[in-house]
Amino acid sequence: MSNVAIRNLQIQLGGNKVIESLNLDVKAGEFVVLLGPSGCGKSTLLHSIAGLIDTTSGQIEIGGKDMTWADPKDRGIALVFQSYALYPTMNVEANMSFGLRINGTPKAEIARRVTRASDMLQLGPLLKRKPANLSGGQRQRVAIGRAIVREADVMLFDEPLSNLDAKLRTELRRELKQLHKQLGATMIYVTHDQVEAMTLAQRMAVMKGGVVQQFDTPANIYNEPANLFVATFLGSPGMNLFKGRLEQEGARTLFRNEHLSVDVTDYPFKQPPGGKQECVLGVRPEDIDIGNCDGADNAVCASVSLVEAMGAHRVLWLDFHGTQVAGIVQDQQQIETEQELSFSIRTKRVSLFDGTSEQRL
Amino acid sequence: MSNVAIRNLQIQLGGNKVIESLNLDVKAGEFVVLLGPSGCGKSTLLHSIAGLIDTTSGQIEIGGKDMTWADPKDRGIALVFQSYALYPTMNVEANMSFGLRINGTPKAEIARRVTRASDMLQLGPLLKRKPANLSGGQRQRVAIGRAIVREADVMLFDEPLSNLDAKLRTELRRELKQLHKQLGATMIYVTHDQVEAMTLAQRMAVMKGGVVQQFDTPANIYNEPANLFVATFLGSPGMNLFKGRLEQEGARTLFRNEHLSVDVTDYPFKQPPGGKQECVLGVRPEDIDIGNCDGADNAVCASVSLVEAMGAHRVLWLDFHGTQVAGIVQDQQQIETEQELSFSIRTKRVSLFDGTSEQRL
Amino acid sequence: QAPAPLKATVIHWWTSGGESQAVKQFADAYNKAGGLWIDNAIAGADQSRATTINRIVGGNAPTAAQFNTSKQFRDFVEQGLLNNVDDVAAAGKWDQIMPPSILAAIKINGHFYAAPVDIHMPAWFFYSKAAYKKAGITNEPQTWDEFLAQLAKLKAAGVAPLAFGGQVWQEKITFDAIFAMVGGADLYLKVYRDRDQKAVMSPAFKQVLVDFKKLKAFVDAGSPGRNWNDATAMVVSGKAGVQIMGDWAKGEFSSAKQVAGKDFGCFPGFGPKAPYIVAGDAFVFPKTTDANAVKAQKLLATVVTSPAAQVAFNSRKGAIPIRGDVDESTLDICAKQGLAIIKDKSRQLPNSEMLATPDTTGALQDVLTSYWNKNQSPEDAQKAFARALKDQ
Amino acid sequence: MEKAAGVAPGGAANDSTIAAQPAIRPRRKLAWTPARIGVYGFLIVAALFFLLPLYVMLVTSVKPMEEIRLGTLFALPMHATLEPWLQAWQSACTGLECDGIRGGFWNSVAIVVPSTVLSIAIGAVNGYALSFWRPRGAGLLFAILMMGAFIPVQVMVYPLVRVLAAVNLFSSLPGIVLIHTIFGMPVMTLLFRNYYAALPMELFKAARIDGGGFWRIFLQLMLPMSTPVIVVAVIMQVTGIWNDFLLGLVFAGSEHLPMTVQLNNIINTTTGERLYNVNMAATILTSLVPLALYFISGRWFVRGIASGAVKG
Amino acid sequence: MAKKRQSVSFAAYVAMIPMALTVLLAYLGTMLWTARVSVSSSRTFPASDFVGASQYIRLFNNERWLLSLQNVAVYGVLFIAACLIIGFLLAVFIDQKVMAEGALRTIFLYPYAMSFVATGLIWQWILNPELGIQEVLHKLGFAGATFDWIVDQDMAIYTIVIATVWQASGLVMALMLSGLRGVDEELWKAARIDGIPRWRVYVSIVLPMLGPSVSTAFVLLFVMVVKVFDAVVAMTQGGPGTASEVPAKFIMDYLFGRANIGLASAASIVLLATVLAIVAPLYYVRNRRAAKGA
Ligand SMILES: Nc1ncnc2c1ncn2[C@@H]1O[C@H](COP(=O)(O)OP(=O)(O)OP(=O)(O)O)[C@@H](O)[C@H]1O
Ligand SMILES: Nc1ncnc2c1ncn2[C@@H]1O[C@H](COP(=O)(O)OP(=O)(O)OP(=O)(O)O)[C@@H](O)[C@H]1O
Ligand SMILES: [Mg+2]
Ligand SMILES: [Mg+2]
Repeated sequence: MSNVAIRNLQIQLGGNKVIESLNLDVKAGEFVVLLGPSGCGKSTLLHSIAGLIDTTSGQIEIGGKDMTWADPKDRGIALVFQSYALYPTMNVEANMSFGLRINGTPKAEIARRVTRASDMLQLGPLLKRKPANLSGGQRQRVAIGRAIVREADVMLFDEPLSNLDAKLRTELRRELKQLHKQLGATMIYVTHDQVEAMTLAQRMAVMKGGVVQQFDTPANIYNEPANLFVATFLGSPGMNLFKGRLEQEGARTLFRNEHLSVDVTDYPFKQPPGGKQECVLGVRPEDIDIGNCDGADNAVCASVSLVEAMGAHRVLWLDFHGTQVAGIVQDQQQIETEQELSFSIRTKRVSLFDGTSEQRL
Repeated sequence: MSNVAIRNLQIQLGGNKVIESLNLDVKAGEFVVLLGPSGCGKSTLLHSIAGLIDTTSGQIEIGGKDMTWADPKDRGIALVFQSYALYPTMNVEANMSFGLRINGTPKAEIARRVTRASDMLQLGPLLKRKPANLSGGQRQRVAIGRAIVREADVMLFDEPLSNLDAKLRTELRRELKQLHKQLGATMIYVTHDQVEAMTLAQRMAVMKGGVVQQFDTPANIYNEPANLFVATFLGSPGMNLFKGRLEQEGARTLFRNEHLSVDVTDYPFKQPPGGKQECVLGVRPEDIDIGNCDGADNAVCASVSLVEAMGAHRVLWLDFHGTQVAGIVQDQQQIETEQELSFSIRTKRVSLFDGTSEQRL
Repeated sequence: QAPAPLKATVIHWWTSGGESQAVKQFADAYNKAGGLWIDNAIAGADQSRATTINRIVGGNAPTAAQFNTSKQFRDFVEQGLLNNVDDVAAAGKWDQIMPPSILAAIKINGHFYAAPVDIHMPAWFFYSKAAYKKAGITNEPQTWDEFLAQLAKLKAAGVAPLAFGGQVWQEKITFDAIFAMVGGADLYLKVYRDRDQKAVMSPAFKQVLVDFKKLKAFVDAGSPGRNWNDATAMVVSGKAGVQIMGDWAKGEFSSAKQVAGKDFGCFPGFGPKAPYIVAGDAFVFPKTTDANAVKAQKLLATVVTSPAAQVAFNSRKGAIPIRGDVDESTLDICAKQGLAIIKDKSRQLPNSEMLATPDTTGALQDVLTSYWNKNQSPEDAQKAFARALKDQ
Repeated sequence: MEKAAGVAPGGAANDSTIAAQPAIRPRRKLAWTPARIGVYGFLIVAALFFLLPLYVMLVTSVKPMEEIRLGTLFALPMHATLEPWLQAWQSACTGLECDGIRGGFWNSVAIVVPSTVLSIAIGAVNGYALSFWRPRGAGLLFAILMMGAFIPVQVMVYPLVRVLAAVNLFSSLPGIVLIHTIFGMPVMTLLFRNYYAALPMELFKAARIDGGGFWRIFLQLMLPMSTPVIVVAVIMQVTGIWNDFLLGLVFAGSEHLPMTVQLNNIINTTTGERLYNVNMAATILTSLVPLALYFISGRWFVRGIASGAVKG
Repeated sequence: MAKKRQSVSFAAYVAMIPMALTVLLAYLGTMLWTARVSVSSSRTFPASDFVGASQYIRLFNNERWLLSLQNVAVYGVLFIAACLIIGFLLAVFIDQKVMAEGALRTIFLYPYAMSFVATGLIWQWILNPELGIQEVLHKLGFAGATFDWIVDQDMAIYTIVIATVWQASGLVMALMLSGLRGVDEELWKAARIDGIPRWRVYVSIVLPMLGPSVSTAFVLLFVMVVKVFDAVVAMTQGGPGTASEVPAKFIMDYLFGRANIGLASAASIVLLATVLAIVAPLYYVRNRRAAKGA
């Protein structure tokens, strides 16, 4: 078990500043998920932790020791490459056991670990195949297998399940969680799958442009995004945003724009709001109650522009004065586009952001 | 616009029968999603449609013409490779425009298409970069770009969005749908993302082991899976299954096992059920109503074994006499593991499968 | 128990069939005399000499190594890398029996540093009797002009008059032959030995150059780059009339089963007083302090210069012995002729390599090949020739 | 290698498909399209050009000398004879000995095998280190090494003789092996360095993470991926060393003289008569070993050695 | 730029020892030795005196040397270009899954296996106007046909090009083939989908990917150019006259036959400097580009 501490990391690749003064403190044994838009520097970060990229400045500490310039093999890490990087001349089994054989792990132990990994990853029948003869998902699983057999102190996963089907992904998610518990290893995990992120992460770091935007538990990030970017990045569909102003009406604080007025008196402002502040109101789709347009309290009407069936639920897109507002309906009630529906905002769970700095208020 | 018809396709790779007598009829202009577990032959199928793999037997018809042995370039197709297969020595722009330049598309037209694709894929600032200097997701987008600029009659996508973040993925999903409408091209799309599958597909083919299990609209497949495999493969979490027997009680037909008894009289049996037939009852998690364990009608009690927060909703796993039953709760009510809860099955939307053939009854 | 035989490692470049036969005579004679000949044949004179140098430098010197009777081994002597064979020379009375030009080459600062083994005449005229007959020529030419006339006749008869190999060294041989014949021995020595600039710039020398270039008219188009063997083959097959080449060319004739005097003829020059250019091979003996090796060197020097070995060797090699006191019955008629001529000291003429350093010889070759092949005036060639001689 | 016909659709089932639908013509790799005819056309023309000198050599080698003197280069022999071949192999004189070229055969083998192995091994290690590890100063060393490739070998011989004599390796088998390794190093290093530069860097990174040290990664990962370039390296080194006679002559010592010294003695006389037919036969005979190597090397020119390794 | 770099395995340094020793002792040592000899009056053996630049002055007063440099420049450009093009074409055509690939490969490669002493003679014969192709053409009735480059002052160097290209392009083919075979099959598929004609794929995709192989081949051929000797000696002996003289032959002549290693060393140094002057900018540009790309 090793902690991973990154201080003021800066990395340049081919002249681009990819990571800029990044700080991240991963506790020993923690499961941290990195989340961020494509190209924001997640892989770069993992590679620099692994020691595969020279850092421009800053410091990387693993297990309490400064490892900024240490050799990859001395860092006690395992890494699943986003691009797999399988050894093309070795079969699946050899790919997985290569590292162990190098480290002189006893044969029996190697066999045990490889069997376990291949069972977990359902690679059993493919052990003798070369990577070129595998499907994309199978290759990805070999890449995972190669990392997990190492049972390293720090395991780095770069989008390890992206090419697997949902069912297998769910299973592996659970297996990985299991593995984490069993090994007690520190895990840093890049994924674009928010379900994966939510279910696996003890803490989650949301990155953008090489900078960590928020580093907190999944629930906190989901419920209290630190800024507009995080708010819109998470959730599917993302938060509904309404531009407006904060207004004081006696003891009440109201969010207002031409079409909406929401009472945010109970909102846990970090600083007491000043007068007439420009701000953005964020509401998760599931915090929007959809009803019939019959003029209930706090509800406004809008016409349905799109209905997306998602299996378990449906996403409704309402056209509210030109803004698309997403809501979620669970029931099976017939909904047509163009139909007028009402929606109301559950004020308890809204987020408010500063209109200019875009930071959470 | 071309239809794609596949008849009795059989493909062997390296001695393995990867695809066995597969039939698929994709109408001109249709958007079909291929879904299936890792290694089931989806990529192989796409490659054989594209003419990159020699078929062992069978026939492939595109646009009404037999194209089984035609050259890829004569098939009017575009393909996004699962492994991207970008031209490593060309920059992003050249990667996208190369095919067009070769085919003598006018310069202005090339510029138009490339600009459009790079806008859509947010590749604008990267046009002059070589693939080696791109992140995984950026490479994937280049691969998509290369395919869509071709504006082919048939477009094949092999897990095109797997390495993109949720937000971008949602945007691109919409853009692709747009593109589909605009070009009227036939699209065959492999994905593991069920949301993607559900939202994009006009029809969906679920494959397993090189064989199409069901080919129907997403709603039909979700609601009326043709067999146990499809039932469990789709949905996240998958359908809850209960083994039991069908019993006739007067006019009523009951599903029974030791712990459960469900009235399935209204179930639209394909053939009237015989007596005491072994069968499996399938219930989607969202069709399980969770309540407090207070002995309501039709409800049974079970203890919570796991709660998974998914952001918008939570998945509850109930331990029901050794079987894990998944249910979904929307509200914010506090739920602890080990807590006893009741669940009831909405009988209207269950599925029943034969106990041995595993086919839908 | 008999003493172990004296081992002698000998580097030489006699590798063709005829040469092998010849060198075998030496080896046999040496072995019979109580030695053990260890053969190190390395084709190509340059290659062979380079190997000798490297073996000496590497501390693995051969007992003896072949060199041309020339200035090639001067540097060795200056570096003190050679043993002399003064005792052998004294015992064998080399001073008296060997031609002076040869002596001049091997005797440096009063010491004998090489044992000469043969005398080659590099500028024989070989002609095809068949071709001569075809052209209606019956006699060997007695003057340069007659020779030119014969060439013209040959040309008229449809044969290639002069079988010529257009390689620098062959051009040089041909030039030297013409030089000796047309310019005369005095001019030849003044130019080559004394490096007399005035002689080079003289009209006589210019005439030599002009005459040399006259041959160009009698050379076929395919001559540039041609190997001497291919040129000889033209004479053998009667396609060409004459070749100016060293006496080793006889090997080609004899391997084609042609007999001197019958199928082909040979003459060393025009007329009875024509100079006879002398060249040859010699063994040098790299420095060693190993007494046995020194003994072997002396034995070898004695054996290879002995009359019997000389005749045995040279009759196979096609050259003439370095001494006149031998039984010449086994020599061919060209060699007999040569042996007879060489007894007349006035006709002997050392070849240019005995007189000039290899560097100078090379520079002269460059000048001549330029003159022969390019459209250069004789005056320019003359100047270049003078410069090449002065530079060294 | 030639698996063109290998993937033919199997058996009767396929035949019936064809019978039922005559319109479908299964694509054959060997179909005679105009493009393929062009390919073969080019190859045949090129092959003829390449073979012309060999034809002359072969014809010459079976002609008696009298015919060769006629200068009818391209004519078939009137009286073909294998005598020159026999002579070249077993009775041509190479000095005092008249045993043909066969004498040095095993010497050549004894020089070629270790020299090839050693020079390729060192070249591969150098190339690998230069491509992936880039130790400090290695770039400069490599640059000097490459400059060294441009010095004529002959110029280097003299100083090297002194060096080898100083370490007591002059005129010995290890000495000549060392010399071949030294002279092979620039090109071998370059060859491997550039080959490794084209492999995906990610593989190396993955192996580093797996804890692979310098040698482990080289032996277990890089070497197995190097077969095509090793074939090229073997072709170059075996040919070069097999055909070398200068270095063998100088450094091998008289006990280990390679076959080519014999060959050279046969074909490269200064003033001795030349038996062209024997020369040609001897040349061809000597080159048989590299030729055989060329022929069988094809199976290691494998396709897509790194395929399936990385995505992207 | 990184100030520090990741530590490099100790083994990597150990592995460089043979190369370092070779470079220092064999190559650098030789170069320095040669430089030293070039400023001495050495003849057969190296001398320890110092004569300044006199060997260089003599060298640059030597027409033959200047001509050699000129010749080798012409020769080099043609030879390298022809070998690269022919070698690449052969590799490409052989890569078309042709029948008898092994035999064809051997045919294109065999000249490389044969001593130029013999094959050069054959070329000399074939090109000789009295024996070879021209003669055959005449006999076939093309009386006016001339192909006498080898005896032509102005054309002789081109015959060297022909024969050496014949000898070396097979090796380039093998080199290219090994590179070609390394190209991922998926790329071919992508190109087929894009409807790119095969030849175009080779030119636009495969060839750029073969960059490292091409540069290997280039250096290899460049080395051959600088060292070209055998072919000239066997075919023209530098003739007619000095029309096909090359620097290596010049050096060899002075090294051995003319026993003037001082001048030969000076020539070697000049040759090396010339090469450096040509290669250094190329190397610099390539490195710059590589650094940018990394
Ligand atoms: N060259 C090959 N030789 C042998 N078997 C192969 C080869 N290529 C693929 N296979 C096998 O064929 C099956 C189908 O492969 P395919 O790539 O079509 O799967 P897929 O459905 O695309 O899977 P994924 O979702 O993982 O990409 C796999 O089980 C794979 O192992
Ligand atoms: N070698 C390189 N040279 C220059 N820029 C690079 C290089 N490698 C990556 N980049 C850039 O650095 C940024 C971060 O890349 P990185 O691979 O870390 O992204 P990522 O967060 O992993 O994205 P993805 O989710 O798409 O994999 C990207 O914008 C990419 O274009
Ligand atoms: Mg990434
Ligand atoms: Mg796939």
